[in-house]
Amino acid sequence: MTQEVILFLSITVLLVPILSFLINIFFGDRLGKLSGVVGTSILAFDFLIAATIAFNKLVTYADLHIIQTKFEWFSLGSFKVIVGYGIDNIAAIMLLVVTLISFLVHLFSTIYMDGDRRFPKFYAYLGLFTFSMLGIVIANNFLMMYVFWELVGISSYLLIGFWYEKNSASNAGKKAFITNRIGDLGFFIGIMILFMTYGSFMFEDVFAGIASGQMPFNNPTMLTLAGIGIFMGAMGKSAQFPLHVWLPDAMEGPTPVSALIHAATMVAAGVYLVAKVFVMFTADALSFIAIIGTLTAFISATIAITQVDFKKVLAYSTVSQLGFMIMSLGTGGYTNGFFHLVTHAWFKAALFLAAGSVIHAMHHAMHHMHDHHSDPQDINNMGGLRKTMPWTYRTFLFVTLALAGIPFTSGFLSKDGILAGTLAWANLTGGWHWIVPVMAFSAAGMTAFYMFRLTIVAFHGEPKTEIARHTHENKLPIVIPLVVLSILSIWFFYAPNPIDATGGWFHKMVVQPQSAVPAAYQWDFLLPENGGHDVIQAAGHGETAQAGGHGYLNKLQEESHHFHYIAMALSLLIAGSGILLAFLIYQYKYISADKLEARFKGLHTFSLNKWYFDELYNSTVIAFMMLVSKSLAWFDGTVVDGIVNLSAQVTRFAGYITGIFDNVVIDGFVNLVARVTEYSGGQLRKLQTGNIQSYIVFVLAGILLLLFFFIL
Amino acid sequence: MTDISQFTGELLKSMGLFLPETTLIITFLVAIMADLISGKKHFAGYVVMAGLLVTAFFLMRQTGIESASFAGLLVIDPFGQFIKFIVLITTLLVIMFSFISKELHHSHAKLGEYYILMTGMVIGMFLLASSANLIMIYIAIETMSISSYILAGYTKEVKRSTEASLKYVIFGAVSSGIMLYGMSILFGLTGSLSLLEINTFLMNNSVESITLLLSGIMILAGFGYKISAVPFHFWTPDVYEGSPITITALLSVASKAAGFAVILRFFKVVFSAGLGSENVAWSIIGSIDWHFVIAVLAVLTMTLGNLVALWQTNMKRMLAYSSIAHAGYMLMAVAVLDNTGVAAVLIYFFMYMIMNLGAFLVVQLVADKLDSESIDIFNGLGYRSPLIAAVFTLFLISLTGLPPTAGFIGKLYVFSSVVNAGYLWLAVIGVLNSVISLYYYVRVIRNMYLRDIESTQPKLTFSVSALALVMLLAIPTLILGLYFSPVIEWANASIAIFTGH
Amino acid sequence: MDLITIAFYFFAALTLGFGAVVVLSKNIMHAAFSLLFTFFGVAGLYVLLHADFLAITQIMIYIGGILVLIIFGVMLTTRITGVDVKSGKVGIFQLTGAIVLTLSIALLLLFVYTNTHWYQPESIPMESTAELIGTTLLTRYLLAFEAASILLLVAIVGAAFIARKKH
Amino acid sequence: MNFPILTFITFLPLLGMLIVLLIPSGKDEIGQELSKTIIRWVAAATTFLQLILAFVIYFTYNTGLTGVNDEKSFQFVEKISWINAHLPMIGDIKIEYFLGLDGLSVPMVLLTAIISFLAIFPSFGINKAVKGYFAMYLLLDLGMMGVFTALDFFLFYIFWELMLLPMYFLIGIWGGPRKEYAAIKFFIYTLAGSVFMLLVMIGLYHSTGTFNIVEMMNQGNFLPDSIFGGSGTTVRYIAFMALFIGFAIKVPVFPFHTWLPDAHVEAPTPISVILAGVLLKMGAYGMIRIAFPIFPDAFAYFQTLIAWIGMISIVYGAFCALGQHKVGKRDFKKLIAYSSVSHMGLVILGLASMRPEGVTGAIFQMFNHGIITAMLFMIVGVLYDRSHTRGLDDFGGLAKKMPIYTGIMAVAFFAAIGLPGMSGFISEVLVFLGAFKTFPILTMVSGLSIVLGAGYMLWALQKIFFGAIPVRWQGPWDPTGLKYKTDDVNGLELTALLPLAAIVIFLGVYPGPVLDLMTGSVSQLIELMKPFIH
Amino acid sequence: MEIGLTHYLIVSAILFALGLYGIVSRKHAVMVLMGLELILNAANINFIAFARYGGMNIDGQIAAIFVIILAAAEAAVALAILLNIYQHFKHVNVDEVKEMKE
Repeated sequence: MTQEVILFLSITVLLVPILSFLINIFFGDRLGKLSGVVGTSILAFDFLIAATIAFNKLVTYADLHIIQTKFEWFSLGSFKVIVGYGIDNIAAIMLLVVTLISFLVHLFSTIYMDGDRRFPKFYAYLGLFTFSMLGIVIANNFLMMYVFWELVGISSYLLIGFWYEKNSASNAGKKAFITNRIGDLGFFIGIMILFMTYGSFMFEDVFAGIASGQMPFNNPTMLTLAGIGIFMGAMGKSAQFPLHVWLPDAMEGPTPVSALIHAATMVAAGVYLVAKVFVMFTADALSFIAIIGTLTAFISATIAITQVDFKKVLAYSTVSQLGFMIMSLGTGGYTNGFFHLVTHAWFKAALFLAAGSVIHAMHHAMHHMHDHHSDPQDINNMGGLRKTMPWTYRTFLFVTLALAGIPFTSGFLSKDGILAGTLAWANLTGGWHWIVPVMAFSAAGMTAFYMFRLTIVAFHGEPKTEIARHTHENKLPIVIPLVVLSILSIWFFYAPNPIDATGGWFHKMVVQPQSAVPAAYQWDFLLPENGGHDVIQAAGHGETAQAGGHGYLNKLQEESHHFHYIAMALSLLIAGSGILLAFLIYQYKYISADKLEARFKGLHTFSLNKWYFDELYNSTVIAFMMLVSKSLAWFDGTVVDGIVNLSAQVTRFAGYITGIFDNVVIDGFVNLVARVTEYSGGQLRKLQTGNIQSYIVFVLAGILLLLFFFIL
Repeated sequence: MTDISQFTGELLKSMGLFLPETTLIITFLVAIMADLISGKKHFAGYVVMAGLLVTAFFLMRQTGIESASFAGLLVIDPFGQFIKFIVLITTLLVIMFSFISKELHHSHAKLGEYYILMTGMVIGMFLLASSANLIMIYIAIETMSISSYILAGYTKEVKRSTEASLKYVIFGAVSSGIMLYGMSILFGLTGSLSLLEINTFLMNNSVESITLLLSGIMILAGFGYKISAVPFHFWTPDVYEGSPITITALLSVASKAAGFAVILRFFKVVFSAGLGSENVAWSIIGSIDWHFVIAVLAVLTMTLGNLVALWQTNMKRMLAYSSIAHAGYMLMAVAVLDNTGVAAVLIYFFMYMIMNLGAFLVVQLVADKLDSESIDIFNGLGYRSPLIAAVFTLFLISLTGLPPTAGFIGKLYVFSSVVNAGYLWLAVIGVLNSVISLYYYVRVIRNMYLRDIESTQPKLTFSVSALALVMLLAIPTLILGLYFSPVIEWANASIAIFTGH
Repeated sequence: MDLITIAFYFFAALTLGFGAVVVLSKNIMHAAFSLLFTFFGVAGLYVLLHADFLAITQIMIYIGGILVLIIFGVMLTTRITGVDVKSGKVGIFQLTGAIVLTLSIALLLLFVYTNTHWYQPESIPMESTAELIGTTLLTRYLLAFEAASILLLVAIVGAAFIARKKH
Repeated sequence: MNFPILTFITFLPLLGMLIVLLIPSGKDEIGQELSKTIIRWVAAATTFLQLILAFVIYFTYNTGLTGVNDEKSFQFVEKISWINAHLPMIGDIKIEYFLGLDGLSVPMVLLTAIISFLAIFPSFGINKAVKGYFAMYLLLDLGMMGVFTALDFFLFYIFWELMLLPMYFLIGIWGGPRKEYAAIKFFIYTLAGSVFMLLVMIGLYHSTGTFNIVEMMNQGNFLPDSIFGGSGTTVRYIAFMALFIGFAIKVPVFPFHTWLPDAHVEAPTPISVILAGVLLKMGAYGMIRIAFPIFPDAFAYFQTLIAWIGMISIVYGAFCALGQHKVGKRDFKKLIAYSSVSHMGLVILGLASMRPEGVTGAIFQMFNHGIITAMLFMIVGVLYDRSHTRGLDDFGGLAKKMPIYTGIMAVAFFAAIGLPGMSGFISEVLVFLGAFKTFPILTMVSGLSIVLGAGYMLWALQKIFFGAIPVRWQGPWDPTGLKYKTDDVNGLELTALLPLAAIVIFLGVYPGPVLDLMTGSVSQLIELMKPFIH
Repeated sequence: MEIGLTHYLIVSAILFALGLYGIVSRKHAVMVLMGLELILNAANINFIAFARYGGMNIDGQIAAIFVIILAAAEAAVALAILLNIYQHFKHVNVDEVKEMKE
């Protein structure tokens, strides 16, 4: 299959979902139920195309860095806006991830969303989302990336606020969109800095420009700033530390939406962007990214521990895992980061779909029991679902293991790789950098703890409420996606050796590109090993990259290889103790949760209220914005216009004293000058006393004044 | 002793040049006779109209002549001719207004004296427009004033009218008294009454500037009274409100035109050392900066006229103040004291004549129909008589000076001459004044259209002759706004003020 | 002092004295009559200024014509029966304004008159000016003469019209 | 081009107006109704013809020619000497009837034709003094078209002032409760600005001897000792500032904008559409046609100040719009008015940057803002016709009741936020990219408007379309007796809204057709300004 | 000392001032007319004085003649109007005749 055919296919893979969007928007009402089938089949077809592209790229064109093309979107006379699209290894893999999960979610929603009044609209919005996500995947320039970035934002707004009757849903949608927009603002500023210096949006031109040593405003800190700006876009989308507040609220949307968007694809877009432009980040930018990633991972892990809502726990776990991926990229673990992204996509989607099936079951049970007020998502109402929903339980258990990072699962491979990477990174950089691995390991431990807390409380033990007792397994279209995704979480798909992933095809395919930033501003340990055989895969020029063998790219890889086993032992130990703790507290109740809660009262409420971030933001940033806008609007309404009304009062007061007004119909005259003229006119008219002799006196006075005026 | 035969030859030549005025005098006398013999109300009016038309004919034949006559008392030149045409046209129109004015019908059986006195006034204006001798100016102003005192008080039975004439007579007499005293001082200084000789005297020997300034300002008081410039304007609002509306129209245009003519001639002939009339700028002799004096007068007149007009509730009084403001705009052009200024005054005057007479005519028609002159009677006029309202809007917009109308061209030329002479501060004040003026003109439009929309009151219908007269004035206001080169060419041709060299 | 200066001071005193009476006296009739003497004073001054024809015209027209007119005006417009023949003064504000203004104008004029050197070429006075006036009137000032006649006609027509009772 | 297309497109409305005035208003009920419909259709036909002419111009316009400051490369030129009197005494006068188009004015002519044709449909709702309304409407159209086609300063000034009076009547007679105040405020503000423009025009006339804008542009024509001769003199700076303020009042920019919210709130819907759609562009167009090219040195001197004004307008407008839901009676039109202030501030920033992308972005933003705001106001009009209130609190949950309407509204709202796929995005991006090079910090601060824009637009969207339907509109009959027809958008409104939505989306995806129009002229303008900008 | 031009000018100045004062300070309309006559006489004295001392040209005297004529005409018309006012207001006090004012 020639390159042209691949490029043609990649355009079709992009446009096919738009077809589903258009069909469902315009003919949705007529299709009704059928729109689900149409949507799912379109997505299946799309997945097939994506598979062929991925297969061809990874196999026949493995050595070619990127197959890409560019075309002119519009021209401004002297300057042409060039955009384009291309497939490189990580794009190919992402294509697979996005299309497969989207297809599975489409399948899942045929049942889950069944009976909803705006069923066709839901599929339309899913189609729009997939289209914009694929746009991000195949874009090879900043402008198109930004365009689809915003389109993804708007489709997530539409999907979160799908049940807009509920005010909380549309508020959540609005909150998501605005937080994303703040991130996009940073992203756009980053693009502006780069465009201004390198005059083009194309990645290859920008990277070539950086490689040639040309700095924005010719000082390197501006390149770091541009990097951080671009990263802000990722922070917005992937819900990193300061901008993470919208993801938990996004749970207002239907669960398949959460599964597709807020677990696997959209949130991963941020990580994908960082991976795509990894070569432009300077050392400081990378360490900034690392810190943000670690903080996110740690904070959201602590919050996830105390959540009671089934989906909220998963949401915070997603934020935490994203923190892991960003941290890994920040600490130079490019391949591990991306690897974790892919593996996380599968099992997190599975977790959410499982949650969906549980909630769906709870709904049916509540309908059955005519109890409409209890919350189907609250885990305290569940329990004992192991017996009533066997298949959901089994898949849920397996993917929880993967998430916790237990061997023989893909999660273990990727998380272990990251942890090893952080240890190596900290070792090489030293000093305060050790915080990162400490936080990483404790976050990993907490992940294991809260996942198993969830499984035990929800599935094990006796059903806590009648509703839980009446739940029963769902139909096939819900169970199949669960099974497929859990299978994909087996380690076997990524590397033969369950312990060490470096041998697998994944690590061969996803090779860390050589950073374009001049050596002076890079981490030295990321510099290519001049000793070892030259494996550099120069960014962007498409030279062939020799299959890895066991040569290390740079000192960091060498170091992380040393730390591999230590990291593995440590992570197993911590994960195991996390799981043990969870069983002790919830399964066998040796340590009563309430006493623990009481002892760490402060910490517990602090974590329960999501570290008061929402309140913090509301009281600071949003309150400040509202205050400024209210005062400016008041200022404009009263002061700028008010100069008129204010002075009108003053002059009217003076006016009334000096005599009855002419019935000035347009009283509030428009500006100060107008009022002054009106007022002075009032004074001048009093000269006209009507008495002829006073006239003559004034004339004589006039003559004298003129005379003196000109004599002196 | 001048030799008698040489004198008679010169007299005959002068008489030849005096033809328009002679026809006027004949019409004056014939009108008196006609009024005695005929019974009809307006017979004298028709006679006078005929007389005026004949005068126009003779005036036409005088184009291009530039010479002194009657031993320097009178000067026949294109400038005088232009002003005389304006006076003629205004008087003809005012006579037509009087035919359809209800106000005059109520007052008297026969309007004989009305038309006779109007002819007297026209004679006075003609003389003033072309007199080049101090005493001749005084006599011309007196003729004009006396006839207008009486015309102002013509509707005797109306209290307001008599009060107007009393104020007018006292104010007029005092002003001309002061002017005369100023003239006597100037005569003392230069030893001659003729403007040309005064000029030659001032050119050759230097004179105390204080005395010259004193006499100049006192004379300016007399002229200022005629064009109602501030601070000599006090009579205008009361007299315009009191006297019949046709006379107000006549006063606001014709007597102002004569006033401006004498000011321009006085300053050009007496104070400018310009050799001929070809070079544009007049170099002013003597140490007094007359530019600044007139500029101050212009600013005072414009600003007071516009500011006080904001407060008026009576339509005639508002138009009085608006005419003061327009006098101010024209004074701006006079203050520049050069050829472009003169041209600007002439052009502005022609446009002012059309739009001002149009506005007065509409007010007359509406006031006659609704028996009141307050601004509020115009409420809902837009819907009660669409044509008259539309035409009145056109006149008001033209008075404000908005583009597609003649008023804009007038203002354009005045500002152009002021800017060209470098008086930017004066132009800015003028421009601000026209923004202020927008407010009280648009207030009338607002009453007409924005009030009492689709009003239920009965539709107002006007006689065909009234409508024809209105259109006669409305069409040029619009046409001249777009195609105005004939007026400019005529104005340019009549720049030449005879300075006797 | 020779005769001329005495005569000058006599006539000047006459004019100014009676002029003050005209202006200041309460009774309108006293004012009217004192106006007579003022005009006489002025006529006298004319004679001293070798304007003999002028003096006669002054006496004939001013005293004969205008003064009579004014007296008629006074009598017609004040009710004989009413005691109030006097003419009251105007408000204080206006009065003070008037005094201040007139004094300042007077001072200004005096200042101006005293220190401007006027156009005074040497020339010998002529005896009778009547003949010279006559000829110039009808030669150089012919037009002014005729214009004055028209003015008088207009004045007569106007005054007659205004004064006529409604018929 | 022998067929005088520009004279036709400009004076067609005059013809339409005369026809409208001549149509007798019927005697009885049916007669009046009949005459009203005839008047409406005559007006529609005139503006439709105008639209066809605009498209003919669009298709025959040759994008190669530049035209900003060399007369030969202007297109559709019609030049007849109008007043040409040789006056020896006062200096001769030369005014030409000079019409022509170049890259800067073709998009504006197109926009005017589209907007004035589409604004006819909401005008069918007016039935008070219909003849007067459409006469004034067509006169306004004449004024607007004239401004964009005139190249003689005198002719430009006549058209500029010509549209003042009809606008005064349109707001004053058919407006809302405080219409008189809004109308007189509009009139005084604009006149005050344009009056200084008159002085500068006269000054320019005296220093170059002609009213021809194009000739005024090259310094060669300035007479040596004339008022505005030379470069960098304070008099030139004052003149530039006078012109800039005159045009800034129309744009409107921060300190002079207080008339816009009043005018918009009080004006009837179709007039708000025209006011926002076209009138605001005349200010910006005036700047690029007259103020900048004739006084390039003054522009360079004030460049940072203009950028600052642009930035302040953007942020101030956005904050005021955001503040609407706290202050005042939360009027929907006031919110859109303030958003217009913010969007037009973007245009000013783009022009201030004087870079290819910046200026092209600014002109494209003028075009897009015209279309998008016209759509927004029509949407408000649709709501207002049904419920006679514009307060945002009176609505809710309309998405369920009016699905098609919600669809169109979504396109308009997202375009206003500057969502990719809509034309607003491209012009916003271009302006920011252009402005970033010359004013990096200012552009970053202006970027805030993207976030705030999302804030107030989504808030308004949610207030009207999502959430629960307020009790008041629950039933078919609302208790206050006001029949709240919640039937979806009817045919008439659709014919107005759909074309606009189509333009917005089409230009969003492929902006080529409109962008290519202006690129030639923009580069010429920048070439003209480059030597002065350090 | 010998009577010169300035003496006459002083007399005319004083007379002029008296006339002005007369006009402005008295209520009775006829009084105003008298004041007016004084002003005109002052002007005449000026004219004739300048004629005599300014090179004996006759113009001054002719001007004086015309002033006298015009004064007569003016007085006639003023008195006619005064009568008219008297019929309406039954008095001629100038400061009470102010129906029309702002």
